Amino acid sequence: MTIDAASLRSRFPTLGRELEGRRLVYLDSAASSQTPDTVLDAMDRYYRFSRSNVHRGVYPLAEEATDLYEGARTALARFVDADPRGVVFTKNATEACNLVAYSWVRARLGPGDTLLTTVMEHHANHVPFTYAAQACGFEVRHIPLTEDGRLDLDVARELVADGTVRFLAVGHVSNVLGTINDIPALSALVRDANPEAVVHVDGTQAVPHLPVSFRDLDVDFYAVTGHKMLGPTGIGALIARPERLEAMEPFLAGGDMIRDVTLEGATWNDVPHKFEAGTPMIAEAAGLGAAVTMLEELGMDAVREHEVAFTGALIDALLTVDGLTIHGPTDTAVRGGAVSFAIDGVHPHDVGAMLGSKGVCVRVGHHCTKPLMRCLGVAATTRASAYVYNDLDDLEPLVEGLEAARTFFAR
Amino acid sequence: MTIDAASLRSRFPTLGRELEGRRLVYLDSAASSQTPDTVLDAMDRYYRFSRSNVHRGVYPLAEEATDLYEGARTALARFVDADPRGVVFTKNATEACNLVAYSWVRARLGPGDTLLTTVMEHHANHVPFTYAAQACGFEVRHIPLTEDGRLDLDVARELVADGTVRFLAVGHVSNVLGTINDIPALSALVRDANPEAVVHVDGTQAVPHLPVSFRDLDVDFYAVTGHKMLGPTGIGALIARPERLEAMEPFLAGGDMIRDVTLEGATWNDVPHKFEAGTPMIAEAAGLGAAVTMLEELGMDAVREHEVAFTGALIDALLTVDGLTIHGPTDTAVRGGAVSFAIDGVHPHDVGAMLGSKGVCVRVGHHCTKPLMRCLGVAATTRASAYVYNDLDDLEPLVEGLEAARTFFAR
Amino acid sequence: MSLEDMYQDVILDHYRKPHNRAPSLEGEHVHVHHSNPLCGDEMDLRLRVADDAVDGLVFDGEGCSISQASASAMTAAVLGRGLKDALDLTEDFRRMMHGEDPARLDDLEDAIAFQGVARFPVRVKCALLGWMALRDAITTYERGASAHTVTHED
Amino acid sequence: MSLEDMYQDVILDHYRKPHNRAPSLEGEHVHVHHSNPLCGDEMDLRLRVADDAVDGLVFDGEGCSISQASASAMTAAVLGRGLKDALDLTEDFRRMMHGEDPARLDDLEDAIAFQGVARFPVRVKCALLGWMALRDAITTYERGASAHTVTHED
Ligand SMILES: Cc1ncc(COP(=O)(O)O)c(C=O)c1O
Ligand SMILES: Cc1ncc(COP(=O)(O)O)c(C=O)c1O
Repeated sequence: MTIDAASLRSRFPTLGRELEGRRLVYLDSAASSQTPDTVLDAMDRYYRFSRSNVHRGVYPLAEEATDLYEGARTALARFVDADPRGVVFTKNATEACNLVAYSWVRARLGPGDTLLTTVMEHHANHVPFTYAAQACGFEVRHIPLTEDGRLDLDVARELVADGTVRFLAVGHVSNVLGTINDIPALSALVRDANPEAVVHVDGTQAVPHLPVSFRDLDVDFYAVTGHKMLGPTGIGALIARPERLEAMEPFLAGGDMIRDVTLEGATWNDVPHKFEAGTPMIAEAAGLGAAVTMLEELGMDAVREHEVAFTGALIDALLTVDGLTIHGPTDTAVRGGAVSFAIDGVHPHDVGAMLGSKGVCVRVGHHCTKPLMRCLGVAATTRASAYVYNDLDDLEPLVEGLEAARTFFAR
Repeated sequence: MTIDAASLRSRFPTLGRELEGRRLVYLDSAASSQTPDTVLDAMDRYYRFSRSNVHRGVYPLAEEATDLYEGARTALARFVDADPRGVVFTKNATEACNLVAYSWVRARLGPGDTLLTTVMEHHANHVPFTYAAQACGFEVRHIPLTEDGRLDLDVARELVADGTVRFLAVGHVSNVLGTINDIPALSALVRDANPEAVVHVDGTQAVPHLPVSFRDLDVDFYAVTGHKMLGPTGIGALIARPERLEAMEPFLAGGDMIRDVTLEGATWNDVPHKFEAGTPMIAEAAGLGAAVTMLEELGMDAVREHEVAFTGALIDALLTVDGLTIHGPTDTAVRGGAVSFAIDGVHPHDVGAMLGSKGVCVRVGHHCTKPLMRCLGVAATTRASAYVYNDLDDLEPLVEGLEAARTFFAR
Repeated sequence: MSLEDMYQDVILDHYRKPHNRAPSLEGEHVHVHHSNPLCGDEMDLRLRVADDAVDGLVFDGEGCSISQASASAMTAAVLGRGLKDALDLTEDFRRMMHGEDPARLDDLEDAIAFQGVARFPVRVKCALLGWMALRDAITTYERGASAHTVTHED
Repeated sequence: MSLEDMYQDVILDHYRKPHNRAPSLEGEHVHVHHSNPLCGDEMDLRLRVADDAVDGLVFDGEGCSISQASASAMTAAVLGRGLKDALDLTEDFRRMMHGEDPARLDDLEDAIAFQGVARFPVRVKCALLGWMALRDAITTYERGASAHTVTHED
């Protein structure tokens, strides 16, 4: 099955909107995707029909709410091919990375140990670990980039050679360069040097766009976020090997994550509940479940195929603009759909504002990747990023806007 | 203005539902309140019209989303009479308490210090602090109860006498006993013994039901949750004195909470953003803003007045049931709307199941207050808790169900 | 299905007049204590084994009607059975509580009345409490130990 | 209001042909460096004071059209003014960027053209960058220091 973006669009209400008298062209899905009607309906059904708290309620509403919430866990686990006992719901991917940084890394790494990461990480997968390093005294090393914006595995091999690397934190797909990192190669490289090393992957930009099997990736932790995969805001998840979760102390403490509480202390609930303190994101989980259903119906192979085709056309269209340079790989086989670029002599803020005034939504800035910006030698980039509802019709307004920016802001 | 619960009900979709062929009677608002149409509409408008990520977007959708999000912060700050710079959005009250436990308590309390709390705290306001105590070696002391379920201030005075109490964590209103704690008296008591002591209040059960002025309470931290105050799931907040936030290191790290990031470390954004890592709960904030608007329209004095009247009638109705004992104060002037009780010889599970089968939703269990259950000498209680949409019509089905449980399960 | 249907007469009978409810058991026996802090159920189960069979079995504790009645029906159904057979019956009951059809209808005796509880997920743990204590008591016996305590989440 | 309206000709003129843009300034002067890591703007401002007035003022740096044009218009508007007067004008501009009507229409000169930017909240910081650098340079001078660096969030 292939994706028919034009007919899909009718299911995404915001895309029906006009901006400045023009059809809205949304090319900022790497920041947040649009939300389809079925996801909104799933949340609405919860609020309008089963509104109550989950867990341990003995009346029907509470049982329905619990089923919705736990059903979403099962759905997400199936979608990423993981054990539901390893699926911890969080408010976003950032919280998932912090959970790992606090409950695994801070509890286990210290002076003499090394955490390996890369220069292309999103702040969510970077700052929690450098912050932990400052508190715990372990070293952080960064895999640099090759010329074409991929991770330099030769250098990576040198970085792990002394056997001190106990933890790898790496993104699956870069939100700026689009680069798809070779996770199996990276974890093999790290584990060859230290078989006990633990691998944490930021899958935020991968799960919405590629078929992902947590089991096949054979890593320990994997962070995802709902709002970039057709789901609602306010929900994400840490996918983990259940044994890892079992070996960890809790992060957030409170109701629901305990087995028993006395005045002095507490014993913890089973995984994954041990990591879910307080009233969870119930409506959001219901919405995320519906998002997963839609992606399964579309088929992740078809989603990826659509992305490859669109990204190829996008890159070709961008390169028709004078003075435009693309950051990151241009080979669609090794990249996702986020395409960052620069236009000679025009500041990204101006590019973005001009595009916005023509109904084209792209992101400008550092995209929460300041270290990467420094590597690229820029302060900011303009980024276009697509999803299942984008098609070739979106390219003309984009290129037209870029040409307008180039002319308008030329000095 | 007084509250007309019967006509309000039409604005809460789930309340229109039938259960087992009867009108649904919802008496579990202390667990989670119902959500009015205006809150659902506010979230829908965001998803259907302005769906995008907040902060730094230069296109109109992103500006609208940012306004919605920051507008909700202003609205909540106004509602609880606090400085918006002191309003940190979290996923629930539990996260707010953990933020304080990690970024304030763990960073400052150690051996020789004491944290004072009470035996009636919800796990959310207890476990984060005992967990911190185990890690940091400070002592935890508990204010006990008087006979009638209030905090024993005489004992509290003894507990602070040695001047080691540096932190007080106390709930504003008990979710089990209904007791309204005298926060000014408690903080005066603690600060008299140690003027530097910091006061953290769990306001989860207060803000939905009473007029609350953070400024007048004159405390340092105050935790609230959205889903108990007509708002959506997935959002809460820590209200704090901005100076306290400024003096604290961040808790969750990631995007948006930084000023600058290098390979080695990061500098932090201004408050409150320093404490909001990653994509926030955008739709949820919009919903919470609408919830606050509804409460302001009803008027918190009227909400409290309605609660006092209903709770009085509820207690009278309950006491008509043979063998029923109420836990906590029965004087409505010093209590909120959560009323817990026991029926001789009938297990709360059976009471709750019988009520559920008659369309009456109440909560049974330990209500995330195991230490309090031990003080009361019970394993669980049955709890009825009301809100603006309950009125005297709800009492007949409740009493009928309780009578049925008593007869059916009598041995 | 309504609540009254779930609480069939047989369940209520076991709840009101429990079989084999006692705080102690004569002779050498295994004692297990199971508790579920989340709903406050407490269960003491004492098992005496002779010739590899359930020779004596009593329960005691606090809990809702379902947990008490189920424990009562359980003791009645397994008393006198071989240990392996009792474990097998336990497994049959466990599956029934997860929605499968029981294979040993007759052997479950009154315990069959709890089939309807499977539709009330939060009550399934209640109905299972006595049976899980039995399973634990048998494995404790087989390990050669004489006492064991288990704390369940719900 | 459309984008093209925001970028009036006067803004574009200042952007394309900035006034007082230079990497250095003769004589003794105060140098402040302001940067906004969140959008990558960098601004060097050099201020020479004589007789308590702005005697020399140049800026240099990287940034979007709004930040560059606004700095240019700012220098033109305040050169020659007394320090107190310049600070007062800065405050007038700041208020204008927060939606208030400016009190000193004429004195703002071309800077008045940025009034429309107030409707684009994310760009307000850009328009303010040069003015905030000026304010900082003046207070740095008044403190008796000769250089200062400030990092803003956006
Ligand atoms: C008194 C009290 N504090 C804290 C909480 C925790 O709130 P949440 O579950 O929204 O984090 C609750 C409700 O569960 C409560 O009743
Ligand atoms: C690669 C990557 N990792 C992590 C995140 C953080 O996700 P969230 O903001 O939902 O926590 C993002 C998106 O902002 C991202 O693009």
